[in-house]
Amino acid sequence: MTNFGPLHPGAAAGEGKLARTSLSIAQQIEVYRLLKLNRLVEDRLTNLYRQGKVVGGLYGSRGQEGISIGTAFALGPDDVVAPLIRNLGAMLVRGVSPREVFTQYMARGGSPTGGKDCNLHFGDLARGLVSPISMLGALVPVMAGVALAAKLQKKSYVAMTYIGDGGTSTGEFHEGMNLAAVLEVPLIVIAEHNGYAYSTPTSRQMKIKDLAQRASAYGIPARIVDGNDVLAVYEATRAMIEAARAGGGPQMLEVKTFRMKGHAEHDDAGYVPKELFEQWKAKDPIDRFERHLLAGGLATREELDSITAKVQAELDIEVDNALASPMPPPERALEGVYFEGGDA
Amino acid sequence: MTNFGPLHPGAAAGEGKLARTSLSIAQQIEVYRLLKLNRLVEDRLTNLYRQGKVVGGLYGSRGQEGISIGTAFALGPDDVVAPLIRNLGAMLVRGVSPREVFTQYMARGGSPTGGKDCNLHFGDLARGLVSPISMLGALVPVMAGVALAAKLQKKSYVAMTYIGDGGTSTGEFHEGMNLAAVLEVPLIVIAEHNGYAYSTPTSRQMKIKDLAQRASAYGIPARIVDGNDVLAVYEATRAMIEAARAGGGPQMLEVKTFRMKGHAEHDDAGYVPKELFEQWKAKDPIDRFERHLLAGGLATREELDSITAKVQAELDIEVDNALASPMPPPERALEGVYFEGGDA
Amino acid sequence: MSEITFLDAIRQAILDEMRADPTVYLIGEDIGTYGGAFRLTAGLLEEFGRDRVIDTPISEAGFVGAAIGSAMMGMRPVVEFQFIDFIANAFNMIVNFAGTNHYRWGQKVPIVMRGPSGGRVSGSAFHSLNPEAYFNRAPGLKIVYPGTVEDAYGLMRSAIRDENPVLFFEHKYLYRRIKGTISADAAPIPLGKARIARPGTQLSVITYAAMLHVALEAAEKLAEEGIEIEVLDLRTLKPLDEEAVLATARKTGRVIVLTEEPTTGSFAGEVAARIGEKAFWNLDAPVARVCCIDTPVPYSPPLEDFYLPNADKLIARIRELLEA
Amino acid sequence: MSEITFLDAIRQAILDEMRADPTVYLIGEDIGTYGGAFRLTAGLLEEFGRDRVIDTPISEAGFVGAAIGSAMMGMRPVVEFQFIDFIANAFNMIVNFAGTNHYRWGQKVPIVMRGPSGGRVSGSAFHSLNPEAYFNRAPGLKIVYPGTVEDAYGLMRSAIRDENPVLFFEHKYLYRRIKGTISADAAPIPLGKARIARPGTQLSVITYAAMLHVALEAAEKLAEEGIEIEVLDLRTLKPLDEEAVLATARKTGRVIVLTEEPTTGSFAGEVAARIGEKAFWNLDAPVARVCCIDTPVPYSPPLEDFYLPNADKLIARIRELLEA
Ligand SMILES: Cc1ncc(C[n+]2csc(CCOP(=O)(O)OP(=O)(O)O)c2C)c(N)n1
Ligand SMILES: Cc1ncc(C[n+]2csc(CCOP(=O)(O)OP(=O)(O)O)c2C)c(N)n1
Ligand SMILES: [Mg+2]
Ligand SMILES: [Mg+2]
Repeated sequence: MTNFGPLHPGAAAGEGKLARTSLSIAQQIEVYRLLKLNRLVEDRLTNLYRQGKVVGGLYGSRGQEGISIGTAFALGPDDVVAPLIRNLGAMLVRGVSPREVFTQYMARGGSPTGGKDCNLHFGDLARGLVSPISMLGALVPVMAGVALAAKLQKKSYVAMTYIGDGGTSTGEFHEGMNLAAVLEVPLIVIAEHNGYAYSTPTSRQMKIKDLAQRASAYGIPARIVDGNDVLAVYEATRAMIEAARAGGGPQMLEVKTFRMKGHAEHDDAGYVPKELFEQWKAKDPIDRFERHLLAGGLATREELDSITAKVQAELDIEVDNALASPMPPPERALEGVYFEGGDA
Repeated sequence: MTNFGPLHPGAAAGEGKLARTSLSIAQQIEVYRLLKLNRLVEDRLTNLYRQGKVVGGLYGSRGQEGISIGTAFALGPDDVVAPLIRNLGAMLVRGVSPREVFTQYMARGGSPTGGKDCNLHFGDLARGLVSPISMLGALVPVMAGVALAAKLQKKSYVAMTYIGDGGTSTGEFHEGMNLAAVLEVPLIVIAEHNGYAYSTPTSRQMKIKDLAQRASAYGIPARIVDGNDVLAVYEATRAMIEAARAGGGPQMLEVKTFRMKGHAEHDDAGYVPKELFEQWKAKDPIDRFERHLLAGGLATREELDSITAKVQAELDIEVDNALASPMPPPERALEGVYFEGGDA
Repeated sequence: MSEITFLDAIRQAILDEMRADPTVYLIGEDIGTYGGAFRLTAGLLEEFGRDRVIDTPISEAGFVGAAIGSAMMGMRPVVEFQFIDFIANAFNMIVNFAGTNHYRWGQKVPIVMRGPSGGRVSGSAFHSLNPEAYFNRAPGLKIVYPGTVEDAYGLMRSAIRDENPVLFFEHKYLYRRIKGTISADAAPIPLGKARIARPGTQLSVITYAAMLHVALEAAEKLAEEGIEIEVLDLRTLKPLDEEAVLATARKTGRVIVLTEEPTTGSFAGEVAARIGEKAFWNLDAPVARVCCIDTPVPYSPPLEDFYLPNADKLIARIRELLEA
Repeated sequence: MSEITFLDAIRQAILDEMRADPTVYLIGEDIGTYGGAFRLTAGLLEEFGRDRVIDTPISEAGFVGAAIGSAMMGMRPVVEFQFIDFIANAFNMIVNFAGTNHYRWGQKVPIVMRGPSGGRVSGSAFHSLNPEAYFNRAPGLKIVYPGTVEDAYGLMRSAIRDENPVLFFEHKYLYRRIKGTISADAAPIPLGKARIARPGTQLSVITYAAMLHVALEAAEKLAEEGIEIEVLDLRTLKPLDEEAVLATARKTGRVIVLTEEPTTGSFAGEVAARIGEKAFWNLDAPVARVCCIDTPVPYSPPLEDFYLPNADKLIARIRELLEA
C-alpha cells in the first residue's frame, strides 16, 4: 500500500543536480521569481520586526521556500490549499500580494482580516485559500472536508495542506488522515520534515525516521523527496495531485528540509547544533535553483538580477504603503461574529 | 522496526491446533475455569437483562473471552491493567468477583462504585485495575502515564490496556501511542480486531488490513495472533510484557477475533452476515481450548464438567446476593467529587 | 394527521431539508447502515445513498473538521454525535475552528452538530451530558435545545438553513416520550426566539428541553391552588432571546431558572446574571436557580433522582420565593 | 530580599516543590531544553534531568492523559500548555477523565495543569484565552488564577500539593510586568480563599488575575474623589469562596464582577448569579458584569483595546451604579 519510493536521489543529501522537470523555461523563471519574492518578503518582515513595526511574533520559512512554492505551483486554479504559518510561498503562488502580508503582520485596518487576526491567518476561497487556526493538526480534517466536498459535488478540485514533523503527533492529524483514507477523498498532505518542532528535535517527537511511515497507518500512499529541490517537490506534488484527481484518494508527500532560523524571530535557535546550519546552508533551495538555471543556460545572471531588482522595487513600495496605512477603527471589533447576511 | 510476525499459523484461520504453551497443566485448568467464568457471568447478565434487572445497557465479549483471559493471565501481580467494557475476563483474572460485576450492572449500593458509575466502569489499584471512561482511546495515553510512572519510579511493573479496531481511529490513541514510544515506557496495547465498531465494519473504519500497521507509525513493535487461541494470546502477551519490562518500550499485540453478538444486548447485529457468525462459531475459543485439554489428556470431561458446575453454583449464589442487595442511599450522590482527605 | 414522536420530528425535519436541498448531507458514526444508535436516521441511507449519509470511523474531531471544510465549500453537513458526550473530543474543532472562522476571515461555516443529550436514563457520567454551558461562552456558535415535537421539527429545519455553526441538542428522555403532530405545511421556526409555554402572573420559570415538562407539571399542580406560574421555553440558548427573558422577569418580578446541569458554571447562571443586571428594579425576590447538584451525573436511579431537579423540588423553591 | 517577577515566582514555587518532593515532575512542550516558550521552566532540566522535566511531542491530550495515569500511581505531574489556548485539545481528558475519576471510582488524580493565559499582548484568538468559564462547569476540577507575585508563589505550591486536578492559569501580561518579594519562609497559600485586595465601603469589584490591577487602578483614581471601592481578589475560582463573595456584596450593597472574557457564558455570570440569589436583600443596585465584548479576541491593538475592559470602562460603570 504505502510506497516510500522511488526516493529522489537527492532526497537524503539534499544536494547535487535537481530533478528533471516538465516545467517550461518561462515557468521555471516564474518559480525563481516566486522563490525570491518569498525570501525577500520575509527579509523585509524581519527588518520591520526589528524596527518594532510587526505586531506580535514573526514566523519565517528560510530554507523551506522551495516546498511552499514547488507544491503550490503544482495546483490547478480551482484547487484549494490551506497553508501553515511557514507557507507564505504557497500564498504568493495563489496571488496573495506583499501588501496583504505586510498589513497583516502590522495589524493594519486594510489587511485581509481588517486587523481581526494575525500574520498569515487569513484565507480567501476566491483564490482557493483556507486560513489555519493555531492548533496544529486541525487543518488536516478540515481540508479532508474540502476534498470531501469536491467528491460529493462531483467536481475535480483537490485539497492540499501542510503539516510539520511536530504536527504529525497530534490527534487531529491522525483522525483527519484516517478519515480521508476511508472516504477516499482527493487530499494531498505535504509533511515538512525540517528537523525541529520549536526546540524539540524530531528524535524527541517520534521513534520513526520518516514521516512517510505515518502514512502506512492509514493505507495512504506516501513519497519522500528532497524539500530543497524545488523541481523535485513540484514534480512529486504534481504526480500526487494527478493521482488524487484521478480518484486515487489521499496522498502524502514527505519533504526533507531544514528550518534555517529559530522557531520564530524571537528564538535564536541556540539549541540547534551550528554544523547543521552550515550543512544545510549549502543546500539552500534558492541558490541551488539559481545554479540550475544558470548552468542549464535557462537564464543569465543579468536576467535573474533584474528579476530580483523588480521584486525589491515592488517591495519598497509595498512596505511604504503598508506602513502608511491606518490601524482599524476600534468598533470593528464588534463585527462579524455571525454571518448575518441572507442565504449566500 | 515494526515486526508483524512471526504470524502464528492459526492467526488467519483461527482454527486448528493451539499454540505451544509454557503453562503448567494446573495453570491451563485455571485458564479454563476463568474462560468459563467469563462466559457464564455474561450469560447470567443476559438473563438479568432480559428480566429487566440490569440498569442501562449490557455489553458482552462472547467469542473474545480468550483475549481478556489470555492477556491478563500473563500479567504479574504488580502490573496494572485497564480493561475496556468487553474485557470482563481481564477483571476476573485480577480477582474481581462475580458479585462486584452483578451489583455494578444492577446499580446496587454495595457495588464497587456504590452506584456512582455503571457496568465495568470501576477500578481498584490494589488489584492493579484502572477504570475506563466511555470515550474510546482515552485509556491509551492514561496507561502510557501509568507506564511512565513505573519508569520514573524505577519500578518493574508494566501497564496494559485494550483498544478495539474502532478505537484505533481516535486521536487519543494516536497521541498516546506516539508518546509512549517516544518516552519508551512499558506499555502493552492489545488491539482487538473483531470486525466491527458497533455496526461499522473495519473496512469502513480504515484502509488497512491489520491493526498492527497502526503501530508502524510509532515505531512500536507489533505482532498479530489468533485471538481465539487463548494459549497463543497468552504466549504473545507474555513475550511482550517481558520485552516491555526489559526496557523494550511499548508493544502492540493485534488479536484477530470476532464479536459474536451485537454491539450490546439491545443490538441484534442484523447488519452482520449470518455466515460470519457460523464461520466464527467453529472457532469458539472456549470450545477450542476444551478440545485442546481433552485431546491432550490434560483433563477429563468429568473434571471440566465439575469445574463448570462449581462456577454455576457460585453464580447462583452471587446472583441472588446481588438481587437481594439494596440500592444506594440517595444522598451518596453528593459524596466524593473531590478527594477531601489529607495527604494520602 | 397522525401523532409522531420527538425523535420522528427531528428525522422528518432532516428528511425534508435533504429533499429540498441537495447540499445537505449527514455524517457521523453508525448513522447509515444502522440508522443511528437511536435509529433517528433510519431509512435515510436507503433514500439518499452513501454520499449523503456517511458512516465514519470513530473520530469526532475528524468528522467535525471534515464537516467544517465541506461547509466552506458550499455543503450543509449535519453531524451526529452518537451521544452528545463525545462532543468533548471535538471541542477544539467546534470552539476554535467553527466558532471563530467567520469573525477571523469572513468565511461562513453552515454546519449543524446534533446528538442525544441529557439524563434520567441511567446513562451515568458519559451518556447523560447537557453541554450547553461548555459552549455558551464560545463566540460564533448558536445553541438550540427544543422541548416540544413542533419545535424539534421547526428549529431543526432552521438550524440546517442557518449560515452559522449550530449546536442542536436533543434530550434523549424526550425522544419517544412526547408526541405531537407536524402539519404538512409546517414552517421552520426561527432561531433566537423564546416561547411562552404557559402564561402566568406570579412567578416565571425560565427553562427548556426536558425541564420544560418539569416546569409545566409544577405549574399545573400549583394552578390547582390558584398559583399562576409563567413558563418561558427558551428553545434557542445562544443567541439568547434576552427580550423575552427580561419581559417575563419584569412581568412577574419573581424568576427561577430551571436547567438540567450542575449549578456551578451552569447556563442558568448566565440567564440569572442577565436578569439580575438588567431587570433588577423589577424584581420582588432573588432570581433563583434550580439545577442539579455539583457532581458528575451518577448512575444508580436513587442517586440520579437526587441529582436531578424535579417538580417537587421546583415547587418547594417556588413556594419559598412566593413567600419572599 | 530582591524583587522577583510574577513569572519568577511561579518558577520558584515549582522549584521548591520539586526539591521537597521527588514525585513532582514537569511535562509539556519545549519545557526542558528550551525552558518553555516563556522560559518559565528555564534551568529546571539542568537541575532535575530529563526524568523530571519531560519534553513531549505535540499532543496535549496525550501528555495530559499520561500525567493523569502517572498521578494515579503516586506521581505529582505539573503539566504545561505552551499557551493555555491549547488546553482545548485536551478538553476530554481534563473534564471527563481527570474531573470525574475520584467521584466515579474513588481514585484521586493529583495533577496541576498550567500555562500562559490572557490577552492584551496582541496574541489574537488563539494566544489570548481565558478558559475559566469552559472548565468551571466541570465537577471535580479546581481552578486557580493568581493576580499577585505572592499569590502566584503560594498558590502554586498549594496546587502542587493538592490531591485533585488543578487548573492553574498564569496571565502572561503579568509575567514580567509585576514584581514582588517572596520571603525564604513563605508558606503555601490555601486554595479556595479569596482576599480583600483593597478595603472599601461603597461598591465591591470582584475580580482576579490581570483585571485585579485594572480594578486597583480604578479604585485608586476614585479614591482621589473620596469614593471608596472594595476590591476582592478571588484567587481561586473553583471552588469559589462564596463566603467572601457574599460578605463583600452584603457590606457594600453594590457589586461589579470584572473579568477578561466574553460577557456571555462568562465565569463572571456565575459569581453574579450567586450574589443575586444569596445576597439579594442586601443589594442597593444591580450586580453588574464588566467583561469583554462577545467576540473572539481580536488581534490589532485598537480592536483588542475595544474588546478588553480597562479602568475607564470600569469607572464609568461604577459611577452608574453609585448613582443607582
Ligand atoms: C495543538 C498545538 N499545540 C501546541 C502548539 C504550539 N506550537 C506552535 S508551532 C509549534 C512547533 C511546530 O513544529 P512543526 O509541526 O514541526 O512545524 P515547524 O514549526 O517545524 O514548521 C508548537 C509546539 C500549537 N500551535 N498547536
Ligand atoms: C470517542 C468515542 N466516540 C464514540 C463512542 C461510542 N461507541 C461506543 S463503543 C463504539 C464502537 C467501538 O468499536 P471498537 O473500538 O471496535 O470496540 P468493540 O466494540 O468492537 O469491542 C462506539 C462508536 C465512544 N465510546 N467514544
Ligand atoms: Mg518541524
Ligand atoms: Mg471492534
